[in-house]
Amino acid sequence: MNLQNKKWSEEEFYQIREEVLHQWETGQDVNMQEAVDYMKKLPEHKNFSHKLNKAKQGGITLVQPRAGVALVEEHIELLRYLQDEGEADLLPTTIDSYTRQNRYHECERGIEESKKAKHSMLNGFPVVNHGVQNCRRVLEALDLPVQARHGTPDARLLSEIIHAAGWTSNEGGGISYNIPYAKSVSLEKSIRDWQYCDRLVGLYEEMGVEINREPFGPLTGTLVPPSISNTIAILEGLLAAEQGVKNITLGYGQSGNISQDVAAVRALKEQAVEYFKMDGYQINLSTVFHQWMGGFPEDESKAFGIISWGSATAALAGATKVIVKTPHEALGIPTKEANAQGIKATKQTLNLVYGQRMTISREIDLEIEVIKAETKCILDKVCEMGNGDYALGTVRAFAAGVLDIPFAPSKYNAGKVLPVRDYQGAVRYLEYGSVPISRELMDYNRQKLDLRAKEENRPLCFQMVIDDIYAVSRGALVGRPADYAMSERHMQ
Amino acid sequence: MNLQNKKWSEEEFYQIREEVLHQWETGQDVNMQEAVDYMKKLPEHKNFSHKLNKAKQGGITLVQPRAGVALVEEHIELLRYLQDEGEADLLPTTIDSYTRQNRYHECERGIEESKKAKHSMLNGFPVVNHGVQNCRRVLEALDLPVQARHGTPDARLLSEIIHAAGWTSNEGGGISYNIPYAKSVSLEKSIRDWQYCDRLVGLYEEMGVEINREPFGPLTGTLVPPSISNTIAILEGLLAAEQGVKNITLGYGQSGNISQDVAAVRALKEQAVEYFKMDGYQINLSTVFHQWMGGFPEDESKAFGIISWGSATAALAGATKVIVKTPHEALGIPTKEANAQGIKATKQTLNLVYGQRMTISREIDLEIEVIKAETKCILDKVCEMGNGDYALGTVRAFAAGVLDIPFAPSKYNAGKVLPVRDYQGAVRYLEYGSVPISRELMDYNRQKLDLRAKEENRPLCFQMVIDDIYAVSRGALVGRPADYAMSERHMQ
Amino acid sequence: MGKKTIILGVIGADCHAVGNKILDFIFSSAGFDVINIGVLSTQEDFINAAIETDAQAILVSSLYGHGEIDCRGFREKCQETGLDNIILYVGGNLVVGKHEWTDVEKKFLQMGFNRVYPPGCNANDAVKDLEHDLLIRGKSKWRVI
Amino acid sequence: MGKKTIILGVIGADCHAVGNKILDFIFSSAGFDVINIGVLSTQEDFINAAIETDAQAILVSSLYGHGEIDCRGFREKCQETGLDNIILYVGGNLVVGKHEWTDVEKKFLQMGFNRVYPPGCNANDAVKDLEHDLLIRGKSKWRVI
Ligand code: B12
Ligand code: B12
Repeated sequence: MNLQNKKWSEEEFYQIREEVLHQWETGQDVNMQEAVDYMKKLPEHKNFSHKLNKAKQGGITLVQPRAGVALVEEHIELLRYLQDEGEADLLPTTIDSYTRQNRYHECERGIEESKKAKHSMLNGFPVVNHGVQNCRRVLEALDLPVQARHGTPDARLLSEIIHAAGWTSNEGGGISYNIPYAKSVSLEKSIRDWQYCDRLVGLYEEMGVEINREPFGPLTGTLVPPSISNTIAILEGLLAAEQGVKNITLGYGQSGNISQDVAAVRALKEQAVEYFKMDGYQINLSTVFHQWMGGFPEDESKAFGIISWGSATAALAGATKVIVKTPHEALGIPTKEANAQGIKATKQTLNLVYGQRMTISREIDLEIEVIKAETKCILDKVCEMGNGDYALGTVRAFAAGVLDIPFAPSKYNAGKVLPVRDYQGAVRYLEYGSVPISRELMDYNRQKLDLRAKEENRPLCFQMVIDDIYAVSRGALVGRPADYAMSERHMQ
Repeated sequence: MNLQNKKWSEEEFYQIREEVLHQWETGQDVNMQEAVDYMKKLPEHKNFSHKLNKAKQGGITLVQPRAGVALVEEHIELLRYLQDEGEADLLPTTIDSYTRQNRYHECERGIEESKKAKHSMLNGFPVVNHGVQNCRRVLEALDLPVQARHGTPDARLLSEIIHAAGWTSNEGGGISYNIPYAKSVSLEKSIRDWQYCDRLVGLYEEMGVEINREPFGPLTGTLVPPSISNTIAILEGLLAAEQGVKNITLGYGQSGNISQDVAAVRALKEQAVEYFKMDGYQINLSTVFHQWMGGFPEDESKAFGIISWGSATAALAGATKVIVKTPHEALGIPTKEANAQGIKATKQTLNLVYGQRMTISREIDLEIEVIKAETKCILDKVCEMGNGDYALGTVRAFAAGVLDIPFAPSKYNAGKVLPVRDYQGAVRYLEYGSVPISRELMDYNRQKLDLRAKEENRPLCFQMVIDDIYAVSRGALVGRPADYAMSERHMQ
Repeated sequence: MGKKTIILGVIGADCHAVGNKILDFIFSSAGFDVINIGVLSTQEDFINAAIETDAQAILVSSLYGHGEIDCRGFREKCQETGLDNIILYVGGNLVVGKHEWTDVEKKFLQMGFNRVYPPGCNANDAVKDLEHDLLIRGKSKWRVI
Repeated sequence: MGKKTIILGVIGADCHAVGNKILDFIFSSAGFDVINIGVLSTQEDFINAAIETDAQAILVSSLYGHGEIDCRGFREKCQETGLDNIILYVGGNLVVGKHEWTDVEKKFLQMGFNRVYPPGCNANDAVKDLEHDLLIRGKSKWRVI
């Protein structure tokens, strides 16, 4: 295996770069020195890291939507609307699914069809096909920093283009943009390809331009136990840091149980700092909280309830930014109006909660401890399997099922872990597969789950998992059986 | 003063009753024995107390909207919609403002004009003009318990009619439906008139029919310090209990600071139980949490944010029910659709939070202590001023400004108290007027406020109060100055 | 221009007191002599106060939805009592429900109010408007729009 | 009726795996022989699997919005490869954005799918539909609607 968690030499990088920039014709327009000059002239308020830093200092939580359509003018109109009417703090460009699979010919077809149909036939902005100059047009039409958000296992050309265009943040990572997004891309390849993206950012940093990188925290968005997502976030943070990335935002997707969510964000932040320190990286760290990433109800008012609960949790957890859902989530890509509605409900909630923090109770303290301990169990094993190399360790750990992401489509994922909610809605492990959680922590998990089984008067079972998957879209957090009678547990 | 906190004799009651039932022609249709028979035949699920008890046992929070229009058929249609499409748990009938002032001739005019205009020209259902049979038609068209919600200083005839119609809950109280709702009704009169309403409920209880009573917790809905509203809730609870009321729901209006809100609901519940016990009353107590009662923003998405944050707080505080606002709040009485939207966002949030409780941290514990201690300061003084009689004490305390409700229109209210938010949005005392808070507690208050002054770099002042009054409608909890720079306080 | 006395109050069976207190504060701070008759005031209450204090303007609030019913005939009653020159403003949540603002405004302008304000208005703008209207009125006779 | 083999998969560049896993579980539990080709499958992947296993139905999912582009010509390609009798179902968030369901349904029916399901559908209903359609098909030759 020719993979290593080691900073690429410039030689190695530039050699591969030749090839990358030839993957599609627009690669020719990328010129790094020119890009650095361009970015140095950009106003501070269009720099992603700068804006995140200010928010961190002020203790506020920034709001970022998801959005992207096929054509440049329409995309600009969309983002302007989210900026002006929606009051977004940070802007995205969501990339379409063909680009994510490097199928640029299909993008071309999608662009043509969109022109004919007069509405977007693509689920995002085909950034590679549009190329550097068009991306700059997007950035220049706006007053906020722009980030690419996608799900691309091989995002090398994409990354080249967006950074050359002055977009100062890129979401993704070799694990988080492969296992939940692909079926048959090997981890060796995706990790290497993301080392390229990270090294690229590292080079920009060396040349004096700050670029933010954000591993995709929520993974499959569906009942992922916090210790699994935190482990992968930390791993991707370490891999990025090694390539010279300096500004990192680690992410987490809402579970819906407030104690667990607040604990998970704190655990993530604190533990990441520890690991960065241990390995000698100096990282400017921020956090991102994703509003509920699983299935939504079709009713828009109910969707607002979920959006707002996520916003409140983000603020109480003290996340640096929150990624927003919309009232159209269950049905389709939102209109710009629906997207702005999601942002506004979020902002109002954040502003109400601003300055309040979840007061740390013993319960939350315990939850933080548990998440950190579980995460450490997994990370230790990954490190051991890689003989101290996190890149190698990650590949081997996935092969062995030590790393395992629930419901992921990749064939490189064991798919043995089964998550389920406990009686208060916290996500726990029902089946561990080969994830190396200690006996003691398993007991804790089990004890929480047994309470649910008892309350619902049914054994722990796969049906519970299915019920939980549907629960939020049907109006509740926990998928209780239809005949569930309210117990007297909560009596006060 | 011929007022006393003492259970009325039946003689006294029936003597006054003669007069009451003659205030408007529909009074003639009230027959208590027939009403008892009618109510005993009603199914359990239409009894308010019954439904509240079940919720209490199950630890769930029930949802109740506000709603009322001028005409019977339209009112039935409205409530059915809120029941079926909105999924409300409890139904209201909001009474129009002329009825609240006993101006039944003007109601008649409003009814006529509504018929002509083909939409409601009244802001509620004129229950007295419609009379017992029409009110029964309303109840019979529905599957849920119905409560009258109003703001009527003299609600004697209104109460006779609704209970005779089988409506098993009545909101209000001699203080809470006078001081925030009237200008020149003396407290002696309104307390006496509400003793009548309570005695009426007491008589029904004696005859075997359970009727719920709910003092109006939020008062002016505008920055009321929790110790003021809790004091009045407990006083009205005690006055009701003395007249034989058995089922009481005490209320509280959201401040927006979650620690304060959770603490206030807990303090209210615990302290009320203490006082009931002290005075030997056996009360079936529940609690109601009002979503933000002050000014709303016009933007509907933002309104959803506020509604959901209130719902989450209600659930975390463990309130038995929550009163719902709508996305139309800032502009006008909601359409039935907007009303249902408010309920649905609320229900979704409650269901997400169901089973989770705010874990009690030291901070919340302290807040509970503070609210209870402040409340005790005031209650002690009221008791002392009445020589042990809470009714007398209340009248005298208001006269002396010992009881004082911020922003209330009544000339029997001193209006010297000024509330303001602290840096985390908790509502504190800026000016005490004559409210007898102890030195120690004043210091605590002051310390919290000083932090805000420091943070905003301006002295504590009336402008802050004005800013706070507008704040929520302008998108934030605390009314910070326009040039407020995010401090580094929250840095973590 | 004479002295700037204005009558402030909330009309009908309406008890909404918060906006009224704020308007009082803002107009007083702007130098007006504010006679605040408070909530639950009738047309007669407003008019009597205006006559007694020789006020130049009456500022009516209605928040609770019955504004249309409560305000009908106000201008006529002013004229009957000799206040035919007085400036009449009205503001708040003037009708029941959420309606197009322009329709609401038109309705109240037709009823003889000189200016109509929505609930989200900035009270300082109303101060400026009033100063402006009083100035004009000093020059030519005020004309009901 | 013969054996009840069905092909399950998610078409195009679509990686949404959760619904696919659930459909697999539900149809398997209902006694079907489920060949699940998973996410990111091409029309050819579906067709090859159907030929190989002599399947009676193909259940296509598309969640990510490109369903319309990805499904075009699917029925024709089935016919070209001799699968002219096969039952074709499709379901999910089939187009980009929120659209009237009846329009979306019509569009896919016209493309030759026998049944079309919205995202909020109950998968057990689809099981019943398939059992029903297979029964009918046993009797008369299946006709593309
Ligand atoms: C979880 C999720 C993700 C996860 C998926 C993880 C994984 N690998 O599975 C992640 C975060 C990775 C993701 C990524 C993306 N997603 Co996504 N995602 C969702 C979400 C929130 C839930 C999907 C889900 O799991 N639901 C639960 C399962 C049980 O339900 P289901 O998938 O709908 O399947 C059921 C039914 O549809 C039906 N069904 C489906 N197929 C069929 C077929 C037949 C024959 C029958 C009978 C029934 C049937 O039965 C299933 C079982 O009950 C939905 C929105 C929602 N529903 O709330 C968006 C959603 C599907 N995603 C969407 C999009 C656009 C994307 C992205 C392109 C990113 C983006 N632009 O935001 C990428 C796609 C990348 C790619 N290459 O595909 C859009 C699609 C928009 C559209 N059609 O207009 C949605 C609707 C969100 C939105 N409103 O924008 N997503
Ligand atoms: C607080 C409140 C209450 C409190 C009032 C306490 C008190 N005594 O003051 C309580 C809870 C008691 C209450 C009761 C009722 N309320 Co109320 N209340 C509100 C609420 C939430 C805020 C009002 C407020 O204080 N705003 C803050 C102040 C600063 O703003 P403001 O009042 O709008 O005043 C400003 C402007 O309007 C403007 N303005 C006002 N008048 C004028 C005049 C002029 C000349 C100018 C230039 C400007 C101007 O300037 C003011 C200062 O900035 C509003 C909804 C909202 N706005 O969000 C409903 C609202 C006003 N209430 C309403 C109703 C219907 C009632 C009730 C009838 C109960 C019910 N059916 O729900 C009762 C009324 C009883 C009665 N007899 O009047 C409705 C009116 C509906 C309509 N018009 O269609 C509203 C709009 C809520 C709703 N959407 O249903 N309410």
